[in-house]
Amino acid sequence: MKKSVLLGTVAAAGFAAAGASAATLDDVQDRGSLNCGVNTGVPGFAAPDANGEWQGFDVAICRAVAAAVLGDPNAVNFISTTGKTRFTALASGEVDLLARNTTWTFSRDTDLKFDFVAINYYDGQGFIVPTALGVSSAEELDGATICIQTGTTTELNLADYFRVNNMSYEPVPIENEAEARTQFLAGACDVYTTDRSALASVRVTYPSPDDYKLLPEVISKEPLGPLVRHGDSEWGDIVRWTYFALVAAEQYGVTQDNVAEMATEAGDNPEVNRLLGTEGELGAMIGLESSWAENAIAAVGNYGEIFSRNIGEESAVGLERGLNALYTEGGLQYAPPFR
Amino acid sequence: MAMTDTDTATPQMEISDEVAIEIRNMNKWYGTFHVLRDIDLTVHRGERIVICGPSGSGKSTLIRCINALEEHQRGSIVVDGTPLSSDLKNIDKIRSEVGMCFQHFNLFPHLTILENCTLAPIWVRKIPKREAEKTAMYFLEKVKIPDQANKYPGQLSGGQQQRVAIARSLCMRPRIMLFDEPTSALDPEMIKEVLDTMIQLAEEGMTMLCVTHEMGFARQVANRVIFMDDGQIVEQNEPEAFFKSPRNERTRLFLSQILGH
Amino acid sequence: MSDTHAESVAFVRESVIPPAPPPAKEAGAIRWMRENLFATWFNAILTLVALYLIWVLLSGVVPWIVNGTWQGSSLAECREILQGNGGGCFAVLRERWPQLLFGFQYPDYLRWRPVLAFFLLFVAVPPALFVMFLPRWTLIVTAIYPFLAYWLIWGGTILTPLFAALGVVAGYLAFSFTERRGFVLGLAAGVVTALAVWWIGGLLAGEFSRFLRLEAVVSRAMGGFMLNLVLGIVCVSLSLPIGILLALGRQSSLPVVKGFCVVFIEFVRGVPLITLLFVANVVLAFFLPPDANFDLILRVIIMITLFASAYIAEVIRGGLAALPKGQYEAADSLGLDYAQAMRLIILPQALKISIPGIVNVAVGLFKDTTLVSVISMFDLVGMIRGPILASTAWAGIYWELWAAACLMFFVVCYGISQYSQWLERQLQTDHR
Amino acid sequence: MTTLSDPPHADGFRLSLLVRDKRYRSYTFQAIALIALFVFFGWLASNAIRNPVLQQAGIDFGFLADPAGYDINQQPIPYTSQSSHLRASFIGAINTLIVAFLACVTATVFGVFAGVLRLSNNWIVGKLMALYVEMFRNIPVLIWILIIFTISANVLPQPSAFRGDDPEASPILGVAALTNRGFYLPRPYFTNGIGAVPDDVPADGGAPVAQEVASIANWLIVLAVFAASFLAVRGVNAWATKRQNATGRRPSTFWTNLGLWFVPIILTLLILGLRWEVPELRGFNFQGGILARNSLIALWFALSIYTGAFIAENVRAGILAISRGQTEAAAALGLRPGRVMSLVVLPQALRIIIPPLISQYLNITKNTSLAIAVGYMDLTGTLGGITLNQTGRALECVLLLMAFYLVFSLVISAVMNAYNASVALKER
Repeated sequence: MKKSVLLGTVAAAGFAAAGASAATLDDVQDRGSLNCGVNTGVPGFAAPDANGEWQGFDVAICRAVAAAVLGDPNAVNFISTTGKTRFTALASGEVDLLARNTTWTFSRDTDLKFDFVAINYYDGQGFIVPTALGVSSAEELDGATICIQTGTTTELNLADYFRVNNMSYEPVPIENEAEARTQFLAGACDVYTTDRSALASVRVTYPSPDDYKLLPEVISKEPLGPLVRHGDSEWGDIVRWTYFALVAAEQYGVTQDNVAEMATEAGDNPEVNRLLGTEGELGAMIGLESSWAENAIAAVGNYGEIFSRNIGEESAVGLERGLNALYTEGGLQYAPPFR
Repeated sequence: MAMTDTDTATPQMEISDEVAIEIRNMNKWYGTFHVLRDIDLTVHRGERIVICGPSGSGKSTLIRCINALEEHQRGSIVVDGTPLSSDLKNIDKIRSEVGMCFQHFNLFPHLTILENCTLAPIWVRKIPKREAEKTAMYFLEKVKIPDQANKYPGQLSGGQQQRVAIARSLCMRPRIMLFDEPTSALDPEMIKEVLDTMIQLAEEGMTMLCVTHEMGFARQVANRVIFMDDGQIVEQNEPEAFFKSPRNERTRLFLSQILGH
Repeated sequence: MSDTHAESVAFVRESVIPPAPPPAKEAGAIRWMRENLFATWFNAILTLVALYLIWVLLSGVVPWIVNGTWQGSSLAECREILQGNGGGCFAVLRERWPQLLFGFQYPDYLRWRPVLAFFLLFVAVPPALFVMFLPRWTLIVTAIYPFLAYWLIWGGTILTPLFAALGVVAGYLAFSFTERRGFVLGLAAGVVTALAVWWIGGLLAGEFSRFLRLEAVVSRAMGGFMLNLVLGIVCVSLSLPIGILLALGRQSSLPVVKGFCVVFIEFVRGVPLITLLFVANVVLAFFLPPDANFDLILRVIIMITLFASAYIAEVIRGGLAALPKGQYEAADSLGLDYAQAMRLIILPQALKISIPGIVNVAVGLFKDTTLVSVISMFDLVGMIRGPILASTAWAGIYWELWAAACLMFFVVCYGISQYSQWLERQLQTDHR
Repeated sequence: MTTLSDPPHADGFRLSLLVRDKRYRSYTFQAIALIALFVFFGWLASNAIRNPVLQQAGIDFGFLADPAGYDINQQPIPYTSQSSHLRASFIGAINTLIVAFLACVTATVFGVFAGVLRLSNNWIVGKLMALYVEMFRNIPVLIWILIIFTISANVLPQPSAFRGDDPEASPILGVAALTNRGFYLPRPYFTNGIGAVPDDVPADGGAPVAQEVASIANWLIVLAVFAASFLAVRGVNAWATKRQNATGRRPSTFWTNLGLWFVPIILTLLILGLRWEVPELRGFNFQGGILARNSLIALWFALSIYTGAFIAENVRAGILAISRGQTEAAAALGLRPGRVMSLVVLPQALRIIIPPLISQYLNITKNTSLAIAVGYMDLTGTLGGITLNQTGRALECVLLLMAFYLVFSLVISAVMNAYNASVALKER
């Protein structure tokens, strides 16, 4: 009848429009800016400073990608996401890239249809307790009240850890860092657990950091990294290799200061030459200018510089390189060859 | 209850042969309840008909059907040559020919008297506002309340409100007027002023269909009285004959009750 | 009683007895207290309990306010100044006041714009509410306001709001010119004209984006009490027309229209607002075109508007139901068509009856805008819960902040409800 | 002039009739409305279909059967982190109903109390209640929840404050500890009942499942005794009314009723061997007893006082609506004020009060979803919170969440409509 014909027309119109979904790279270039999903505020990783400028370890990845793709590290819209909104924000196209210390897990990669492009920080879950509690190991926490952010892998790890060790605990679910702080400092929970990097970064902001200590146990693997939508491999490649460029730059001694100079003419190291575009056409292979890696490094520095500026031992957060050192120095950070 | 006789002589009955309303074999049901049964009625132009009958006899429904406020289910109604069908154009045409006054006046309380009177001419007849106001004032003067034009209905007495309602209908220049128990919601001392207005209207030759229990009014102006009971027209006659020698038993009973005290 | 012989049995009073003062026991403070405070022994006990309660409250609150300090830049400094005298540390309000009002992202040198928009609100709203007292032309101010406020708060070229307004005006003109030939036709003409103007305007505004340009502020940057106000005002004003349509739809005799309206209204009223905010937050984005930029605020506005319109529809339905059937019949018998009858007769009266209900919904909705803090937007509550309580300087301070939040909401909500009651009395007395 | 207006087909069907004729017009408009709806929803659906991630992940409720993996701190039914997401949702739903029920009860108490007191002729009490109503009605409930939550976390002592020889805080009457984690209250249990719980409860406080069930049976016995008492009291009152009707004098039933209410229940409790498990400080926390977490307390109390303010207004309006004339008429008949209230005013006022009261209960139930702000594990916290976050199945979770509230609301509305209908019938 009349109705079914109409319905068909409508559906057809919808599908016709659906036909060509533009690639993320084109979207970003058309828009002239990168939409980057970050945390709501974890000092050292992603937080707006006093001037409202976003700063941090994750933020640097966003800026590097913006510099590589658009040539401008400031062409980024930072969109703060919570544990709840981050995946929808990425899936719905609200953000092009999610750089929000998100743990790479099997189901997130496969079931939720995202691509983790790299691991920019190898982390593990830890505990922080008031020194006055007199606890020196996580194994003494039987019966404790534990503050935990909901919707993260830490919640699952905690449940597993206590179940395996046959201990009981009392979870106090909280929404965000601010609430964790209020609850934990007020003593409404004995222990606060999350990634050790985050624990270290929040501890320094406590009124008297020395009254709190991190327990030695690391109860999980938390490989954190940026992720993109499944199915747009070109865009995934761009983010992945921008990140590897930063790691490779550290390995070959390319820094924010000397990158411009090294990029002017080909040097001795052929890999550096290919990286900086003085030799070969790597940029064109991923649809970017040949100076893409140079732009990225010039914008934020190499991996080591980013680390030490934001979360390293010289910074307020004061984390060791540990697993995040280059493989040449006993760590796990390793960039595949640029060729 | 009957109205006191006025000095005015019975107006001339100039009834033309032209048919104003033609109802044939009209039937209406509310659900399964048969409200109007086989109504046949022809109203000539200039005729003044009073419809009476016990409550629930269907007299209000009958005149509301003429104005398409209610839908009839079977039979035909032709008003001024326009058949009343489900065609909105015809309905609009009929409604603009037919004015109606309600028991509870139904003035629009948020508009002034003048606005009440000019609203429909402006929006339905598309008459310029200035002209509509002039017409409105003319009719308000006719119903003798021009000085209340800028008041709101709530500030007027019941009798005044009903007169405004009549004026409001007249502003649409109808050729037929329907009255649905125009005086039954009024205090006794206000009934007269409304009836006077209606008599005046009748004297000017307006075709009128009036559901009322004012038998004095019926005697004075009507040239036909219709008695309805149980959804049927039981008896119709000229007023003199109707009141003096009702032929039907039910009519007699009704008249004895309404006039007998 | 016209007989006035003094000696007759009938009595006629010819002089007035002057009023005398009441017995001492029946007047003044003592009588008042006996009647109002100590009428029975039970009442006396109640009075004493109430007095004790008031004493407890005051003895806590008064020193807190009186001894409070507005000095210091952190809780520690503040405590030092107070030296444990039980006073409040209001310095946090002084220091964080701009954040409480505007959030932490709205550029500080642009704050005058939302402030100006806020005060203009007091110029723009009265004409709409006092249609009967003020000359009609003042309504123009009300009509201009939304576009001006948009320009002030969001910035950008003036062409955007200008063309938005032009579209509305052009649409209205087209509507009123073609309306004589039928309401539906007029409506269609109006919509088409408006869309055309908006399309052209969009192109022009894109082309001349620097024309009379205020610095643009993204809606992500909105925060604090301003966000509550913006959400409240925008959503209530948008939901009014939608609510009217829904209410009319629910009264309609067309089963399809009626069915849709009933399902929509009952659905929205059956679920908590927070689930709708979840939809805005995590689901809605799937159903909107990915290339169009529907940011979180816009999605939240959509959902809150839908939420409010269902409630407003029910209020207006009550108003429609309260109108006597005679009004519809009178309109019909005068030959007005459906659109005219609604616009000229039914809605003006139904809306007037519904004003108290609408105000209730508006106040409730305004309070509910705090729920956006749950989906990590930084409204007033979100600012307090997040950035301020988490900051190193002010962690551990709560009485002062929450008291301030309570006060701000109380002033606005109580003000609105008192005002609406006053308005209601005004509306009742006129015309009758 | 005898044209039959009946058949419009007589002069053929014209397209303009679609709009002009009343009979076709409604179909035309409905068709347009349908098309508009189809276009709109088609547009939404096509956007969703176009979404690459949704396209690949699809809509799949299978995740509900997977292990949830997270722990919940308030478990009315047994649950471990290995239970399914579905079970976690059930727990959430039950927790929603628990707090909604508690809040409805206390809100009614507050509301009736404040509403009646506001009408009292005591000036100061009236003003105080007006202050209460206006203050709580005009401030968002979320703020009240957060205030109570923050204050209970910051002002009340930590469990460790109860420790040591000279503790800073001590339990009330030695049995109930108010801490910043929640209120630890004594828990009643039975020593002689079916499936008795031994005197020394296991240290972790978790009794085996079989005994939990058995103790529920004991509580059912107690409930049954209560019900019997209730029926007995009603019986006595009916008898008294009968006597009154027959003899004109109402026999005094006060003491009989008092006895009927209390003697059986006290006997039952004694026979079942009622004991109280008092919370004790062991390890990090108090152990044993009932723990009402401060998230529950905050939610419960805030919803009660907030909604209580609205109910107070409903109660006041209901009583005021029973016109003075009714009271005066009753008084003129010589009824005492107490009887006027119970026989004339209340039965009428209740009829006015109950419908808005039920919609306030609905509001409470919907507002319990604010639990997510304080981490109370209701349905919004489990299904709409952690499950959604962990599985990333936003669409499915939000749909289920809405469905729960919707079904609940519709059921309550249906009950309310039935009630209204029955009241309306009685009024005839």
